[in-house]
Amino acid sequence: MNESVESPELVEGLGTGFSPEPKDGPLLTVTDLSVEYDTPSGPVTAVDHVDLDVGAGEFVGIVGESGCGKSTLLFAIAQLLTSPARISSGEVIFRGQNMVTMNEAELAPVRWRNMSVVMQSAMNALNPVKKIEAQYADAMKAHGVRSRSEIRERSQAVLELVGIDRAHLNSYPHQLSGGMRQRAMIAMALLFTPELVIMDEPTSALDVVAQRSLMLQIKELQQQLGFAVIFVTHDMSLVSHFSDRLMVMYAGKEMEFGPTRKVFDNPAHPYSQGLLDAFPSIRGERVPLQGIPGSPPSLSAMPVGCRFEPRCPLRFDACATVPPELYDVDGVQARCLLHDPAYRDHAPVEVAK
Amino acid sequence: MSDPAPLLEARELTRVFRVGGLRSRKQLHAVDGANFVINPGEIVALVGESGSGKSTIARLLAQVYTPSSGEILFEGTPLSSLRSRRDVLAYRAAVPMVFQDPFSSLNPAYTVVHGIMRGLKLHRPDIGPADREAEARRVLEAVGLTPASQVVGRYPYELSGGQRQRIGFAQALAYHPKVILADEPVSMLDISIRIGLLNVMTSLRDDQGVSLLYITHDIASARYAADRMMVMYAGRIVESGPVEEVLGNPLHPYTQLLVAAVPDPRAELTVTAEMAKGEPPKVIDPGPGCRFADRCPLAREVCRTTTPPLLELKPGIRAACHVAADDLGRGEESTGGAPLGAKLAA
Amino acid sequence: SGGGSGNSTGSNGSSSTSLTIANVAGTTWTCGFNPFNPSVSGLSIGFVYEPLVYVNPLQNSKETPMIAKSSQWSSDKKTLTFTIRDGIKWSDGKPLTADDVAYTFNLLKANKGLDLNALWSSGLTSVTASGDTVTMKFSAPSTTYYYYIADQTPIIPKHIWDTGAAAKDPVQYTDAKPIGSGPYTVSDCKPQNVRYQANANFWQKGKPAIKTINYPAYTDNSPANLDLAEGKAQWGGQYIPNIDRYYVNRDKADNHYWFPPVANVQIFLNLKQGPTANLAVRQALAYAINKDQVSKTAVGGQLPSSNQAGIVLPTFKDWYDQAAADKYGYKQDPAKVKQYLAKAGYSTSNPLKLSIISVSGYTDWEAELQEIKTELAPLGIDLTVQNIAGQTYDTKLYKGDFQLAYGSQTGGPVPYFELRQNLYSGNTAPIGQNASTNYSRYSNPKTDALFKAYPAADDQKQHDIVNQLQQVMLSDIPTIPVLESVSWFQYNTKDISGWPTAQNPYALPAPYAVPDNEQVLLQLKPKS
Amino acid sequence: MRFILRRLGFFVITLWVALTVNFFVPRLMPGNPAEAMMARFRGRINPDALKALEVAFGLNTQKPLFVQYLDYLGNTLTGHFGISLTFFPQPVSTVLAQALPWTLGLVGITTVLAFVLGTGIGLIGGWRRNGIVDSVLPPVFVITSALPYFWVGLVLIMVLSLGTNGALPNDGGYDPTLNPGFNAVFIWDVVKHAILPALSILIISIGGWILTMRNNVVTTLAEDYIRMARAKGIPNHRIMINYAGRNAILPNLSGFAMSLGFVVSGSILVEFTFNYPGVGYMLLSAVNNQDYPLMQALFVLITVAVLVAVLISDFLTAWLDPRVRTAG
Amino acid sequence: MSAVAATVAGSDATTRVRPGSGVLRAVLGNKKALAGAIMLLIFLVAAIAPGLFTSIRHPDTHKFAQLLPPGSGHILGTNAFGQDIWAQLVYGTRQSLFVAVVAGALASILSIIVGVSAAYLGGLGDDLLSLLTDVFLVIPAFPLIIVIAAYAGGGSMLVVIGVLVVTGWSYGARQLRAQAMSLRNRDFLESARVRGERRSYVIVFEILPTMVSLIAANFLGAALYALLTAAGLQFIGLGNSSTDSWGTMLHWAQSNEALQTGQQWWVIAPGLCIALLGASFALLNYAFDEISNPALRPVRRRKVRK
Ligand SMILES: Nc1ncnc2c1ncn2[C@@H]1O[C@H](COP(=O)(O)OP(=O)(O)OP(=O)(O)O)[C@@H](O)[C@H]1O
Ligand SMILES: Nc1ncnc2c1ncn2[C@@H]1O[C@H](COP(=O)(O)OP(=O)(O)OP(=O)(O)O)[C@@H](O)[C@H]1O
Ligand SMILES: [Mg+2]
Ligand SMILES: [Mg+2]
Repeated sequence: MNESVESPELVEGLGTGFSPEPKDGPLLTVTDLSVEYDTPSGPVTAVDHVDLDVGAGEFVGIVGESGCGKSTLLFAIAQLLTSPARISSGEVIFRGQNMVTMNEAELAPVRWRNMSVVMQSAMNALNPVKKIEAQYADAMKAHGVRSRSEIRERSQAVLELVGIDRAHLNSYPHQLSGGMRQRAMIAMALLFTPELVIMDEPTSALDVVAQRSLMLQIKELQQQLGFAVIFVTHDMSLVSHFSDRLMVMYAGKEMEFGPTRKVFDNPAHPYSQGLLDAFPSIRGERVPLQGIPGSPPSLSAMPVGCRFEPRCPLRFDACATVPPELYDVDGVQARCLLHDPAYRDHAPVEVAK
Repeated sequence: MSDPAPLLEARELTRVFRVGGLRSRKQLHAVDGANFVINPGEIVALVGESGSGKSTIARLLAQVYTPSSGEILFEGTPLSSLRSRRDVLAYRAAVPMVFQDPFSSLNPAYTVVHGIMRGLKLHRPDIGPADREAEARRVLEAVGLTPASQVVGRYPYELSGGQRQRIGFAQALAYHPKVILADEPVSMLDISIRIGLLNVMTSLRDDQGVSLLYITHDIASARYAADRMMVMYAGRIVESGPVEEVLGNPLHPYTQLLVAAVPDPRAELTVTAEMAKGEPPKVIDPGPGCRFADRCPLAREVCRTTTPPLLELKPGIRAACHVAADDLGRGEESTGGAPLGAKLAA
Repeated sequence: SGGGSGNSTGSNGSSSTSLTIANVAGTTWTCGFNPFNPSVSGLSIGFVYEPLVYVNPLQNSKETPMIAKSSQWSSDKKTLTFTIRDGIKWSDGKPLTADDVAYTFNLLKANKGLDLNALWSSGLTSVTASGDTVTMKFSAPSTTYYYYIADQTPIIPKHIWDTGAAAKDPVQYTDAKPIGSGPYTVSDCKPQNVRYQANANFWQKGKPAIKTINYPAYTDNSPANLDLAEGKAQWGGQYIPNIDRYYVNRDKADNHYWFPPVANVQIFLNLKQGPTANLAVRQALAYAINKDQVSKTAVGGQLPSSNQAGIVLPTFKDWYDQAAADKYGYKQDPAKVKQYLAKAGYSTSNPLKLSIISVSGYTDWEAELQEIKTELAPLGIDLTVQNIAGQTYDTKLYKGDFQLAYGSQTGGPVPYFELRQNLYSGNTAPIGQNASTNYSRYSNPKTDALFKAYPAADDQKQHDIVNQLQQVMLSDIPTIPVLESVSWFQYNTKDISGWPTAQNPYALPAPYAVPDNEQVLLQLKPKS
Repeated sequence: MRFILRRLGFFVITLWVALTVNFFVPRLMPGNPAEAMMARFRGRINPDALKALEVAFGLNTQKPLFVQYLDYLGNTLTGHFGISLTFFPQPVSTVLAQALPWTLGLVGITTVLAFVLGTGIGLIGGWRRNGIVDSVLPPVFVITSALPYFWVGLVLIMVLSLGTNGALPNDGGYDPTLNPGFNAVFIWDVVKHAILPALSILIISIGGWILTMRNNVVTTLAEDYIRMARAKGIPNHRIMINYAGRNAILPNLSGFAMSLGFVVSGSILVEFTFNYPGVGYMLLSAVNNQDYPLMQALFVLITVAVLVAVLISDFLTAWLDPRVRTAG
Repeated sequence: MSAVAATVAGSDATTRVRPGSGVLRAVLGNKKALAGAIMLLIFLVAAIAPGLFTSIRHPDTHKFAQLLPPGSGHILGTNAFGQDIWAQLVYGTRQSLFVAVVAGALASILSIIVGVSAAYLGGLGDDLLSLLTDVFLVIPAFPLIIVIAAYAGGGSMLVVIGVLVVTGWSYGARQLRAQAMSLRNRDFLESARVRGERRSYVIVFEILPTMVSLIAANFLGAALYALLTAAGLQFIGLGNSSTDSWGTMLHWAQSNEALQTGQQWWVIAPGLCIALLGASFALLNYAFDEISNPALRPVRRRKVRK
């Protein structure tokens, strides 16, 4: 509450003012978070007991196939779920407060000032009938910034930060190109230099070149301003170079979570391995690749054991019945029975390493 | 070209759209003077940024659009001379198209096999009505929709984007085609199943000699599946040649940019400079000159005044770039794009 | 609801000197009072303008001298002389003279658009004033025109009408501030209401007793009905469905009605073409309709049934030839219908199919025709009712483009007028051309001769002629009178007395009956 | 600018079509204006007098149809609709001027009221989806908006006028014995007379607004920018009005003009039921009196009124929705 | 024109339910629609077999004592003409329903023809047809109908249906065009053409089936419009007053001061029937709205953890 009266950081200070102080514990801790959707045929669990932590200034990537619950997880963290979705268990501790139990009034000051969101499609996330500036102003006014000149200055500063001419403050969203809209969204997320920016596939609507350039820009801003990022995508290669840690989701569950390089170099879960194998490269030798046969299970008919079991090349009997837990494998968390000491002997050599 | 009779050939293929209001004279040059061939049994990848005209080329070949000028020849016959319904149907059977957007390319009012069954009825008179369903199952399984019996009776909204996309592909397979025009056939597929469909494409080529025009954003998958590659920028083909050559040694600055932008988890991040800012290309009433000139770090005066022709700069490799043409002279030394890439990175 | 303030002080009877008239006009007022404009003449004649002589159709044309204190026909019935009353003043104080009277008639001559009764085209040749007399000359015996001249022509002041806008175009003259000799002047006019004030200069001393009149513009029956029922308006002139339940029962002591019949609502039968050209068909029809039943179900008995002779009863009972009517004995008779239909070649296998036109929006007519249709059906006559727009209806009626047509005539102070409208060949025209009133297109030289003889005939002779005309109606059936149209009249006796009644039928009682309304207005008195 | 020209062009074309229809309908039907005149005075006027009248009022012209058409267009555009037969010899334009204020007052205010109220209720209903407002109102208003206008009027008369012994008047625009003017008595009388007709229009037309607004809001709420607004920490009530309401109202705004045609239709019946001295009522009395000049002029007037409303709401939409401006 | 297009926002959402059984299931699964369907069914039965509801065969001509109160052997009493009000009501169903359905169907067909061909033709043809549609949409229909009916002499049902169709098609055409336009950009039509289908096949078998729910919604809307407008016309006396229909009953009731003379049922009953039939159309329409715009479907309520 008292945050709302504190005056926002000066624009000039954007680059330097913030230094990620590792307070007591990480910036964000998600424990045991589950989200259910009420459907006509009963509730389905889209996010199933997920644990996640993000340190200050950290870049965490979340990858997974379409429909595995990435967006749902993000919205659950930011308390933006709407009916028919609801959080059925778990907590989200952000800056020491459990967001799940906070009401709208308590959430309001935290939102945007401390935690902002960039959505998948900027076309839909920007209000089509308001000028960019008005949309920025809305956010600032909601947090007590009243002065017109300050609003204007700040808007211009963030817009220029992402490399868009300040003249575009007066544009409507439809007058901007896709890339510009996406940048304008990112700029809006930086209005208060929050500690955490949540990004839901912010680049997937762009083509490769624009995607690359935007990724670089995000990374640059993050390093410059020091905010933490949760970055969701279904394109593993996109985050490969940018994220510090990577979480792989499958069918509502986290399958693997660990430092990005480790996951790439040494995937601990057969699903991560499969994903990596499915990426052709533009360099090196052309080798025939094999995808993962089959398709993800439907939310309403989840396998009882490991959710990846029906498609897993390394499955064994117990996989169908025993739900695996998260096992620590060399600093990486992996949800695979192969890493359970009880089933270690089933492990083929290549995977166990 | 070595082959005397290419399967499909485009000559100065151009398509402009009138945009704006009723009396507007603005013209959008979606495809401008494209020349290319597709030979039997090869996969040609067509890459380029969004809006560069890739789909328009496919649609021109599929006769969804009529060319504004230029000509398309099928096995040496101009398409404009196809008159009778029989000839037209024969062409339709030989050159099916897979549409880009699987959400809109299946009729929501029918089960997903509707298109396949209609296609069989129109193009495969050899298959009687009784056997059509069996044939439909066969092609569905061929694209990895197993078991087909689970898919046959479903409506499009009951399937995921990836499944629908494969239905579209199965439809094309059903006709015994000679060339499949595949417009981003894997864009909606999840990474884990994408490669499977690419493998279907390559085996079609290898086992049945079917050619493909493979349109994609995904350069890596183009390299994985295709034999040759064409790069488009703002309605023009700016580079074409064997896939490995084009990717390993891009001649056109845009191709270089494209290649550099492709993320690769297995490789180190090489290019860190801020790339390719600036405006999207002008395709509405473009003037003369290279359309990439505004974004090109190497642009010269000539680039802004003269449209570079698509020249064969190396054997089998053509590029439309004044700078590259100058660098290579008219000689055939393969100095490659290294100096260009270095300049770009700076 | 919007009503008058007639008895706002009703409890304290002595001061209730205002009257509210409820008479649906269908439109709001235009605040024009030109007495020669048929749309608005009802607002000025009788109130502001007066006739020479009042002729009462309900009392055998009994005359009440008004502006003229007497009148005289020459023996050849070609010259008519009026003696104008002395001491009449226009409401602006100027005296009314014989000159004004002559001016009025000569104005009609100069402006055909004003001569609504076609006086100048039917034999009037000159009108001159000298002293206090006005002399009118006709080319032929013209006693039948007396009604139109004496009763139906309002007298206007020369000094107003021969100057200004009136002189320029009397047809389109609005006459917003009418100056007349009648008992009232217009004190205030709004589209929603006309207010009249007693004329201080009126020639009958002490009259009128009612000093203020409100005449609201009712555009629809229902509000007018309601105001009448609630006593907000005291003088009504319209059809109130279920009048006993709706009107009388609300105030049994003071709400009354009386509907003296004036003319016939009849079925015109096309004599020139179609099945009705055949007399047997017409006879079958005449025996097929149960007129009493029509009266009862369609209009709750408020309109009495007619007789085939066409004599409106009891109004003209002196003229009715009971013996002749009995001889024919027209009343519903299925056996006779069958017989005449057979004679005309119709049977159950070849039923008679007829269609009748009527005006859409005339709900009483619609209801009557529904009943007639219902009655004819079991008798093997299939009647199709076509309710069509008035304009189309008229075109068809005038041009003879119908099989049957439901309609009415205007009538007059004696049966002669309606019979002439129906039967005189001068009033008809060949099919395809406009007939003025004889829509059935009856034409018979013998009948025509009767009409020609009538004006010059004496009283006895005139009765003779009307008897013979009744014979024509009975035997040739050119039209079938179904119901008698009446002068609609509802009145409230709570605060006002002096209303005309069946016992004292001193004038047609409807507020829209001009100039009869003047007679009523002069008789009304506040109850004290 | 282009947008404005486009809309104006549409306005002109529609008006022209309406005028043309209006011109040809009577001419395709049997009879002619002179006969209409005759019909008006049937039985009260002799044929010679009639001929004279026809001449006096120029009803007997024998000009070629096309010339008549041009004359007609010219006259209409200059407001010369001829002479009313009902209110003979007043010009139609005078008659119209009398009726117009009543309709503008009654229908205008009621329609705006219905729009504002309905949109407000719809906004709340859609916002609190499945709340009390939302679960009760839609089904109720689905039914009320299918009711016949005149019948609602009749029932209201029965319950609120006859049932209360005339506490609320059920006919006319004001008590004719009052003197019109800007005084409290008269104005109160006018308001009293307007309550029941206004209520009828309100009851029927509000449902449409509630339902469409609610549906628009529900659709809008699914948009990402609403979620975004919440993420920005904008207070709920501001999101409801500034985001959900404002965006959802856009389709309704143009619907507003569209629906005017329907409301006008309904108001004709309401005016008829309540004998309200407005344009619609006048139209019906013109029909009953076969006053064709008046009838046609009224039709033109109503068309123009609706068109102007459409135009206004178009511009309003364009003003509020930048996408419309550029899409043209 | 774009402003107009905005009114049908949401209609371009993909038709998610397939024709035939899908529509039926959707109707059955929606309480409001089900209620509407049941009401409609009852009216249909009354229209087809009025004899099931009353023993009186010719309610117009079969006369009883006048002004009988309800009960007394007459469910709703008799009117001023001595007709049994209930019997008239039952027999009136047929014509009211007939006019609504026929005019609604014809108007829908016209909408489909104009709307779909405008979308399919594109270019100048589209511009002209759209303009025509907009013009008809904006011209106030009811006054026009009154003018036409007055000139045409009212009466004939043919004229009434004619004007209802002429004035009632435009709204639907606009919606169908918008829907067809959104289909035009959908690849399945091009897919069909690339497959080698003929134009006629594409229109009839590819476009129309996808618009079933919108067409149905349109039909219901047009039928509702026809029902109310026809009743209005009859009420003011511009219909054929000698036929049995609810509007005509109201006309007679009104011209006989039914409300003031103790014959309330003469007014209430036919009005209520019009309202109920109208409501049944509107309720059914509700279901179709929800089908074509999935966002509107009701969601189950559940306690949300706070
Ligand atoms: N309103 C809803 N009702 C029922 N299920 C829903 C609803 N919204 C989403 N889901 C389901 O929840 C699961 C997770 O959805 P979510 O949008 O989080 O996936 P995602 O990983 O973000 O996918 P994408 O990569 O396509 O954005 C999906 O299987 C989806 O079908
Ligand atoms: N029917 C059309 N009318 C007008 N413009 C069109 C039409 N079809 C395509 N265009 C325009 O032509 C250009 C090329 O479009 P095209 O669809 O061929 O691009 P693309 O390379 O396939 O892009 P993407 O990768 O996004 O699919 C674009 O600017 C597009 O807006
Ligand atoms: Mg998502
Ligand atoms: Mg494309």
